[in-house]
Order: sequence, then structure tokens, then C-alpha cells
Amino acid sequence: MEKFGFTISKGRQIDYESNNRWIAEYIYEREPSFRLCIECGGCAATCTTGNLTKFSLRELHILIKRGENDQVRQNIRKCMLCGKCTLVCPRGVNTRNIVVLVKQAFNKSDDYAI
Amino acid sequence: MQFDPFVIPFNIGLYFILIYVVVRSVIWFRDLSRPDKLRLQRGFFGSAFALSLKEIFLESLIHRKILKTNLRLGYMHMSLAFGWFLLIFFGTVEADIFGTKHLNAPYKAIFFRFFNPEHGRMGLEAAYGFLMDLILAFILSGLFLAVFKRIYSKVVGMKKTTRLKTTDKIALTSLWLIFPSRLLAESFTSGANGTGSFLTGTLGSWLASFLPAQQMAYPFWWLYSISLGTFFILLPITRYMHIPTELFLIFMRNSGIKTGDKAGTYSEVQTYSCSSCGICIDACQLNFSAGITNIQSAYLMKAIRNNDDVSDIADNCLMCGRCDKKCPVGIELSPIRMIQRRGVEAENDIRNIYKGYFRSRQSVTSQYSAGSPVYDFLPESNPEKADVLFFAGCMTHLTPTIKNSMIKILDASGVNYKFIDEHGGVCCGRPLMLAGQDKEARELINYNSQMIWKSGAHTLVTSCPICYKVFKESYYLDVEVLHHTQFIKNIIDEGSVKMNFLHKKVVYHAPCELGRGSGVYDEPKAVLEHVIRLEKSKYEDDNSLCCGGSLANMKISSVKRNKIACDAATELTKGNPDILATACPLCKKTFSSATDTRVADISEIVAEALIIPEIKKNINKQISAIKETITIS
Amino acid sequence: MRKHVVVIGGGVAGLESAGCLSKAGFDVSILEKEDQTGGHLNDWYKLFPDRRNSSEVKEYLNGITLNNRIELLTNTTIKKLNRNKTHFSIITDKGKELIADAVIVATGFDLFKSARKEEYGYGIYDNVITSADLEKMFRKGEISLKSGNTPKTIGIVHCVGSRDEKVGNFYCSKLCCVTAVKQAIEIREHLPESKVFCFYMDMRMGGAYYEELYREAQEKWGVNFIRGKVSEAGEAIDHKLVIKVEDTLAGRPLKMELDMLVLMAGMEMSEGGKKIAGLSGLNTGENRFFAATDHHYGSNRSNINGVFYAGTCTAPMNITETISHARAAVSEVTDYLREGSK
Amino acid sequence: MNIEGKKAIWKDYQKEIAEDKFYYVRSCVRQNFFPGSETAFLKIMRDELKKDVFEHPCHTTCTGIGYHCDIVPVETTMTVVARQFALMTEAGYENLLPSCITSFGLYTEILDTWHHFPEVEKKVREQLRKATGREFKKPKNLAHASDVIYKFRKEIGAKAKYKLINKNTGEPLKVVDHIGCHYSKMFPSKGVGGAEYPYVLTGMIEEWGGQIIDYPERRHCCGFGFRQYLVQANRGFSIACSKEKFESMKPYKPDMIITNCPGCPMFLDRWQYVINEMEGKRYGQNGEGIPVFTYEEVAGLVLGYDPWDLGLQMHQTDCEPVLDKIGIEYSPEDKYNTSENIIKSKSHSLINV
Repeated sequence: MEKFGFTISKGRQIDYESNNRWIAEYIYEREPSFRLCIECGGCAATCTTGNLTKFSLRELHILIKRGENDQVRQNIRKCMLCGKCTLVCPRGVNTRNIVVLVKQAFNKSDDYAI
Repeated sequence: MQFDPFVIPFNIGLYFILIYVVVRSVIWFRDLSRPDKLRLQRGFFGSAFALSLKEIFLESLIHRKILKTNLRLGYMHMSLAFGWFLLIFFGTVEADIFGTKHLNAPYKAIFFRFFNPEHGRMGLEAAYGFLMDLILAFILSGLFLAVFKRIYSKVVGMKKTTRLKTTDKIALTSLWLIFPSRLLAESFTSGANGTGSFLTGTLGSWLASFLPAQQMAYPFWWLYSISLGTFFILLPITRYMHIPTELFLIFMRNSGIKTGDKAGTYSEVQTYSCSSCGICIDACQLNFSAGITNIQSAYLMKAIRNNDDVSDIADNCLMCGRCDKKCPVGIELSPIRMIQRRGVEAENDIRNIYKGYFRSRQSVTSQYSAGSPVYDFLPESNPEKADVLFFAGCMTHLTPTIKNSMIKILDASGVNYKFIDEHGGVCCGRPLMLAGQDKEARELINYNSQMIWKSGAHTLVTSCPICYKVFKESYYLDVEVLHHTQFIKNIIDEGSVKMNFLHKKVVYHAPCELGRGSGVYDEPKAVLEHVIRLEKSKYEDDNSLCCGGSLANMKISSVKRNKIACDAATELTKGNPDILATACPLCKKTFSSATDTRVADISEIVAEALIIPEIKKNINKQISAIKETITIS
Repeated sequence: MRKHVVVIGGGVAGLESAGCLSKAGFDVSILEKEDQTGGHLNDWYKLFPDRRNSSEVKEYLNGITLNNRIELLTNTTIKKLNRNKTHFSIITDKGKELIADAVIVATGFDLFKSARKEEYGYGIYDNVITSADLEKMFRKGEISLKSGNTPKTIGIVHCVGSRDEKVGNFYCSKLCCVTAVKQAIEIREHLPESKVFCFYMDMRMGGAYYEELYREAQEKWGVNFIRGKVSEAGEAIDHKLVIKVEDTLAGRPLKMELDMLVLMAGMEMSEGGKKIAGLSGLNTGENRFFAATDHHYGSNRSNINGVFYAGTCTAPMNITETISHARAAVSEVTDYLREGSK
Repeated sequence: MNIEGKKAIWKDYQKEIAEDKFYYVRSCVRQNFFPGSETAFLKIMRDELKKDVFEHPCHTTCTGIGYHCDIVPVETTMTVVARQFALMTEAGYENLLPSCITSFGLYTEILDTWHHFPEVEKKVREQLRKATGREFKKPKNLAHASDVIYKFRKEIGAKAKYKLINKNTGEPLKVVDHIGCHYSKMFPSKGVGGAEYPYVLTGMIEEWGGQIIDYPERRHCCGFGFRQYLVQANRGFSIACSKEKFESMKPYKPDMIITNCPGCPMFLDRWQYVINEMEGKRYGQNGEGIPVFTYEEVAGLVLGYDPWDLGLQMHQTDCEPVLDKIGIEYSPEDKYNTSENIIKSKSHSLINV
């Protein structure tokens, strides 16, 4: 590689087909209100964690739906489950359960090393 | 030598169960934690023992609690338990007095009539026989109810009855067979010999009039013995295990053992002590408001006993604690549910949230608990010094009226205070605990604890019962933790604030976490009575309802939450109060969308009633101080 | 003597106004360029938001227009439209002359010609179709690819020819969003195995029960919504369509393979309308629709006294709005003629 | 892919291309990248098609690269371009024929700008006069060299010695066409067939017996992007673009790639080598790369010119597979052999000695 002084950049494109969206499926199954999000961002705006660090449930939510799981894995742990997002959500999405389920799903995936 | 092969099934069963119970109790004792062992030993030679005996008599035999809540159900349980006890007791006595020799093997007492068919013709014998028949009739009446409860539970005044697994069914049938078979066996024998009292005698002679009583009796004695045997053998794997287990439970409880937050002997004993009476099901709002009928504590206990996967049951609960208070056996249902939520989480002691046993600052000095930190983004906290800290809590930030009322009240009180989470604080950690994530919770707890110590305050006031409970229960603090209702009560008593009396009719809803959760009932009502006319509702104190908003339920849908809220609100506003008062931001928010009646937090009402004297000294200094308090972010 | 009103266009607006006019006691002539009335209703299968059958609305319209006071001239376009003092003389392509006391222009809209958005490959890739094509499939009762197979993944592109400076349409056609949601639901009804993705810029659900329909699409039918405008469609070796879009919420470009792409064609001033505007001197606005004299209280009035507008020839409208607009036009006509008779 | 639909679109994008009397301006970089191409073009135009093509020795860069790298301000560029026009005017030509796509795009852009902002044109004329004392007429016709080859594709086809057909299978060669971004993406109306489905190269290939293949990333940039390549730190992006194209075309098993831009063949050709070095990936069949040609090279090949005279030895991805498929005779040993006598021995040599 050195002999070129550069490497082939990885594309930023979300490749919908090759992405693994099983976590989204896992949640759809257990928390149907996951579908109801309209990405208004209310959750991110009121978020206790978001007040202290870069953390947007709205964004994580969309990333999960697209199968961009690696970005979610670390970030989702930052949630404090305080529940403000659930209270402000205009679509009645059970956000806390979603967070819990995402964590669960990652634990499972670590176990079965998916 | 009086013996007959038909007693063998009974003997096998009896000795099996006796041995089983002994072995089991030894194992349980061994598994107890060190301090609990000591407690038990102390209890054994102390008052606990006597207490327990009393309680066993009242609860396990008479079933006083059930009688109180539901007379018919109580009678059913009493007749079976107490009746059977009497039957055994007097049976033994009978065998001892009237038997050929003293100190007989148990079966002699149980099958006394078979071995002494001639017994009970006249005099004292007859009187005694009458007593025995009376007891039997007493039991049969209860059994009659029980059978009906199965078929149609309304008979015993219950909306729901517990579902059974097969072994339970078999055990149940054998239990049901015991007394009828005894009745028939004795009747035939009496019929054949012209003995027996008003029940067995009458029935016997009537049967003998058209049946060969002598021949008929024998098979029924077999049946009696077999059903007893089966019942005993099945006992360990059925819910009837609660009969022996409850005795242990009562004794352990009286010796001061608590559930704690890890599975152990005590929680196991409690799970086995559940008789699936179903009172918790009737108490559960998920059941009667939201139509969720498979997650109540009785089912949880059963699932645990059967080693099923309980996660769905465990998480789908408001943790309102209504069932805890109603459980006739006094099982600590919510703590047990919490253990299930933690699952494997709660191994390491550092993560131990319940501080009941060891009050120390262990593991708190470092912000992070064991393992890799999750909330490493939390800023270094350096609060200003103050006597009183006001921690509004996350939810309160969504109900600004409460926040502002509290500021108004705090200012008026003239105490030197700091609003520590004015610019948004860090969550208290309880929501994480309720999700069974103690490790993460511990991080937040440690972080907040440090901030509180640094401030050097002597009092911590919070507006959120959720925070209040966790501050009290799981924070290692050397400050006085007060819910704002308690704080207001104090400043009223000190007379440091003056208030008008508002001519309004108010009904008070005790928040779960504050009421059943932390036992704070009186201060809120005292404060209210000071400023308005407080109406009673059907749901006071321990019996108060849950608003449905509870953070504890991970699974419930917003629609069902709202159902619960509406039902509760309708109940509470039956007397058309002007205000539905509560002491929790979450309750307020949930109720506001469920009723047309004005919903207000006590602090709001107080702030309304408050008489603000001419500007308090150094008030401006205070305000400016608040403005400068630690700015997180 | 009875007054005579000519209604140009036999779509929803035309029929509704003609019906009301005849009720009000006028003689009415409807000029329709097609061989049957009903306009776009004939192409649509089910209507949002309640997904009732469009034929029901058509029946209603026929009901009020089938009477002896209404003269219906189909396959007719107009050559001339002149005003001489109090009367209008209209000469049809067949040379017939009509004398009218007032004229209602109800020339409606045309669907945007999706082929103009080359990058979406309408007419180039077999399985890129328009909302209208999909309606035909619904009516046939089978949604299938050119190959005859049933599609598994279907994409719906909002705002095709609307809110698009590149094709000179700055305006929002208002109805495409809800149409997309409606059709997404219908697709899932027909093909329970399929997955449907809506690519939107904004969800404009500003009508009675539109938002509810949106929610149903998410909740009951599991329709996926991705916020971003599709930039281009290509074709993979297996003839699947490859679309490129920015998932603006993830802030990342996104590539997806689809079996079928449905283009939500917007609404444009109809060709017929343009022609009439040309030969009558009626004003048109920047959006090329007829320009009413006042946006707020004169939305039926034209710059020619005695000529009134009804329906989507002035702006995108849904059927409800079109019908009320048509009735408003009739009340304008009655006022005008009453004053005229004085 | 519905060809009828495409034809409909192509109809809308028929640009006017001059018949004769061209003023040819060379590209700055092509002569180093693929030196045979422009020479071949001139030979085809002059010898095969008997056209009058004039080259001015004083022609300079159009500053396109500098302009697109934001290092040459637009007015400077315009003035330089104005000078090119002046040279053409002085030479008495009016049909401008740039060899470079970027120049073509830049000229188009400038003429369009002047059309909308006459005051700018006035200013530029003023600047040019002050600087050089020159005046200029705007070109009557502006066509890219590939447009002209496209225009005369039939004539070339008629003279063709080879067809783009696999002589073993009889199948037409599968060809990927790659249009330079500056050809029609900025001004679709100025490109043959528009921006979405350009026809200019497709037309040649179809005429000469080949078969164009559509693939999802057909419209994607080759990755040159000026700053992307010129700044070493950015080259990762450049190569990533080419890679995306290769990945996307691979399943179609293309025999060759044809391009009409100076940069594209360079990068589509060289990056194949780099990608192979970095990741050991090749995109052609049986472990080879996909040969990349300029349209002049392809035209030269079908006309039967010597591959080495066309400069195919300068390609980093070997072209022999295609030559073999078509059945073109060539001497492998002469590939890098340019000694005097060989050059002399070639009567029809393209190389001017």
C-alpha cells in the first residue's frame, strides 16, 4: 500500500441489500410501534443524554432500519432510559422498550456472533 | 397388630413428603447468606418463633387476610386448611384415647374408623364421633365451594381464577377425592356396623339400606388412601407445595429476612409459598383496565417454579405494588419481579442496588462501577455549596408548572438552596434499575452521589417520587432526602410560610413510588388539608391506583396506558372534585390527558395558596446564585 | 327567456357545475373532448382517503347531469370563444356555434408526463410505471412486471413533476403524497408478500383523514418511508431497478434494488386549458394554471366578465375541493346573470 | 432496457455538427496519456474522410484543469478561451473542434454565459484586445471530436477492415461506453443523446458491430474529478469511484470499455492496475483486466491501423485480449520496439518522422 501513498476509500453509500437489517426485524416483531416513527426528532430534542453528549435516538432509529448496526452498537448504551422521549413522542412509539430491545439484540448477536 | 395393605399408598406418600420437606429445608438453610443464617438462628430462640406460630395459626389455617378481603374465598381456604388440621389433630387424639394402644402410627389415626368399626356407638365415643363428622362436614362445605370456584369462579366472588398445569390438575383431583372418599368409606363402614354420627351414620345406614355396605366400604378405604398418597407425592411439583413452604416463609419473615435483589433461598421460599389464590390478579390494573391477563404475580410465581422463560411476564408490569399489599401470604412480589428483570445481571456485589444490609459508601467513591464505563461522557460535576439541594428530575422538566411552583415555594421558604438540575441533570438511575440494568444505574447513582456530597448540603428535595425512592433506597447519602411534599410539610410546621385557604374540593391520588413504594402517605394529605378541602376517594393509601404512566412497564402500548389512566381518573373523579391532586410529574402528565378535571401537583396548589411577603431578604442574591449553578453541557 | 350556460369540460368540476346550473333553472351545454364524461375519474380505481370505488362518485355525477336541460357534446373541442356585448359565441371544431350568456371553464388538469424526468427512466426501463398505470393494474386486479412475474419490492417516488424547478413546476400538487400512501396500502393488500418503500421529500398529509391513512400504512401495512428524492434509476443485470437516493435522515447516500418503481406524477394545466387560454385571452399564472382575479374571494372569476372557472383548471385540488369550487362557480354565474338581466 | 424509449429521447437531443473545415484544438493531457489517439483522429479525418482539419501552432491550454481546480479565475479562463477563438478567426475557420471533453464543456459553458450575460463577453473582448490586440468571432459550430466521429461513423463503418465481433463466437463484442462528465452533464442539449443516455459512443459501437451494455453505474464519474486525483490525499476517492463502476459492470462480462474523454480512459485503465495491486482484484474474464480504449483507437482498429501505431502499448491494461477476439493481426514482439528501421518499414505509419 505504501508505494501508492493512499488507499481505496470506503464508500459512504448505504447498500440496502447487503446490509443486515435483522435488528430492525427483531424489534418490529416485539415492538410494533417501532414502525410508527416519523423522524420528527422530538425524542432527540428532549433527551437527557443528548443534553450531555452526541446522542440522537431519531438517528439511531433510522440507522437500525437501514441495517447500519455498527454505529448503533456503541451509541445505544449511552441512553439513560429516563423516558422523556416516550412522553413527548407524537406517534406513541414505545421508545424505552426499543432501546432495551436493541441492547438485547446486540447481546444476542454477540452470543451467536452474527 | 392392626394392618391392612390399603394403607400402603398413604404411608408411602406421607413418609416421602416428610423426608422431602426435611431435605428441602436443610438445602434452603445451607443456601442462606451468612447474615440471614444468623437472623434465622436468633429468630429461632427469640420472639420470632412465637410470633410465627401465632401467624401460622391465623394466616395458614384461619386465612384471616383472605377472609378480610373476600369472605367466601376465605371460608373456602379456611375450611380446607383449618378443617383438615382439626381432622388430623382430633383424629390423632381419638386414636390415642380410644385406640387399642397409645402413640399409634399416623395411618391408625387417619383410618381409625376402618380399624375400629365398632367404635362410637354411644356416650363419649358418640359425642366424639359427632365432633369428627362435624369437622368433615365443615371441610366438605369448603370443598364444595372450591369445586364451584373451578367451574364458575364468581361463586367465591372472584373475577379471575388461576390457570393450571396438568400435574396441578391431578393433584387437585386427588385433593378433591380425599374427603368424599373418606366420607363414603366411613359411611359404608358405619352403615355396615350401625355406628357413625349424624353425617356418616345417616348416610351409611341409608346406603346400607340398598347396598352391600360391608363389601362397598373396602374399595373406598383404598381410594381414600390412594388419593392421600398421590396428593403427598405430587405435592413438591405442584402449587400445593405452598402448604408446607408457607410455614418457613412466615418464620423467615419474622426473623427479619428480606428479599434483597438477588435470587436466593428467601425468594425461592416465597415463590413456593404462593397458593395461586388469584387475589393479585383481581388487584392488577393491567387485568381490569388493560385486559392483559397473563402476567400477574401468580403467573410469574408459577413460571418461576416451572423454570419457564419469564422475561415477557416480568417486564410487562407497572410495578405499582398493589399486589404486594394485597397478597395474603405477604410475598414480596415486586422485589421478586425485579430479580427476574435483572436476570443474570445481578451477580457482582458492586452492582447490588438494595442497600438494606450494609450501609456504607463502598464502591461509590469511584464514579464508575465494575466493568467498562458506559456514561464516560458525563462531565466533572462541581456544584456550589448550599444547605438544601433541589433536584427536579427528568420528568419534572416536562411539567414546568411543578418546577416553577417549587422555585416559588423554595424562594418563599427563605432556605439557602441550589437548583442542581436546573439546566438538565443526569437521570437518577431508577428507570435503568426498573429495566433490570443495575450496572448502568450504579454509574449514574455514583455520579449523582458525588455531586450531592460535594455540595455539602444537609437536605435533598426532589419533585419526582421515582427519584425520591431511589435516592432513599439505593444512594449511599448522608443527607436527608425529602420529597417536596415532605419539605413543604416541614416549612409549614416551622411556620416559615403563610398560606391562604383555597375553597376548592380536591381528591388526592397517591403516586405508586411515593405511596406504596416509599410509604409516604400522610405528608401530602397533611399539606393538602392545610390549603384546601380534601375529599376521600375509594382508593386511599395502600389501595390507591396506578396512573398507568409508570416507567416500570417496558412492554405496554400507549393505548393501553391511556385506558388505565382513564379508568383510574374516572374512579378518582367520581365525586366531581375541582382538582385531582397528585405528587408526581409523571402521574400529572398521564392524568392530564385522561380526564377533564384539572390535574395539579401539590406544589402547584401550594404555590397558588402561598402568601408572598414583601421581597425576601437576599432573594435576588439567591436567584442569581441559582442562575449560576453547575451548567452541565 | 331561459339563460344558457356553456360548460367547457366534462370532468368532475364540469359535471357538478352543469348539474347545479340545471337545478338553478338554466339551460346547460357541456363540451367534452373525450368520448365520455368523468375525466380522470375514469382512470382512477379507488379514491383516498376512504378508498371507495371511483365509479360511485361518477354515478353521482351522471345522476345529476342526466336530464333534458343539459346538452352533452362529447368528442368536441372549441375553435373560437368570442364575447360580443352580453353574449358569448363558441364555435366547436365541428363548426357548430353555441350562444351562451355565461361560460364555465372546467378544463381540469393533465398528469405530468413522467418521461420528461429522464433520470427515472419512464419508458426506458420496463418496470418504471406511473401512478395512473398502477391504477389500471389495480382495476385489472393484478400487479405484475413486464415479465409477468409479481414484484416483491416496489418503490414509490413522490413529487415527480411537482416542486421541481427542473421541469418548471414550483408548486406542490398536493395529492401525490396521499395517493402514494393509498397506493402503497393497495399494493400490500394485493401482494401481502411485497415490500413497499415511499421516497418522499415531505409528507404532505393536509386533508381530512390523510394523516390517519399515513399512520395506517405504517402500522397495519408496514410501508417503509425513506426521506429523500430519488436522483436516478438504473437497471441491474437481472433487470432489477437500482435507484440512488440520499437518506437525508441518516445523512448518507443510499442504493436499493427494486422490482418496480412507481412515479407519483404531479398535476399540470391541461393541454385543452392552454389552448382555450390561447384563443380566448384568459389569463394564466406562473404555474400555467388559469389565473383567477382574486386568490381569496374571487377564485372562480376570470379576467373576462362572464367567464368563470371551476375546479383543477385553476390549481391542484382533490375531488371534495373541486366539487365545492364548482358549486361556488355556479353561484357566481347566477349572481352574474341576475345582474345581467337587469 | 426499452430501446424504443431511448430512441425517443435521442430524437430530442440531435445537435448540429459541421460537415467540414474544422479548427482542431488538441488536449493538454491526452498526448501523454494516449499519444496515438489524436494522431489517429487526424489521419482518419484527413486521409479516410478527406476533411479539412486545421491545427494552429499557437494554440494553448484552455485552463480547464486550472479552472476546475479553482486556481484560475473564470475571467482569466474566458480571456484565454477568447484568444483561442481569435486564433481560429484569424485562421479563417468557424467550426471549433476540441479534442478534450473538458475544453468542450468549458467552451460550451463560456458561450452560454456570454449568451446570458453579454456584458461579460464585452468585458472579455476588451481584456483580450488590451492584452493581445486580437479580435474574435464566436465559433459558428462547436462539436467535440467524438461528435464528428459519430457523425461520420457510417463512412468509417463502410471502410472498416474489422468489425467489433468475436471472430470465434460470431457474437458482437460487449462494450461499456463511458462518457466524460463535461460532455453533456452540464448542458444535456449539447450532447448527442443528452445526459442520461448519451448516444455519441453507442452510435459508433452499434455501427461498427459491437453491442453496448447498460449497467447501473453507467452514468457514474470515472473518478478523475481533478482535485480528487491531483491531490494525493484525495486519490482514495478517485479510485473508489472507478472501483464502483467496475464492480457494477463486472457481472455483464464486458469485453472492452470505450471513452471519449482524456481523463476517463487514463483512470479506468490505470486504476485497474492499482486496484489489482492493492486488493488483487481484476474485472475482466479469466483473470485479465477490461481493456480501455479511446473512440479514436477503436475507430483506428476497425479501420485496420497497427495497434502499436495507435499507441495501445501505452495502455496499462493489456489490449491483446480484444485484438485477439476481433482477430486483428499484430506482432507481439514489436509491442515496445520503436527502433528507426521498424518505424521506416511502416509505410502507413502514423508517427510523423
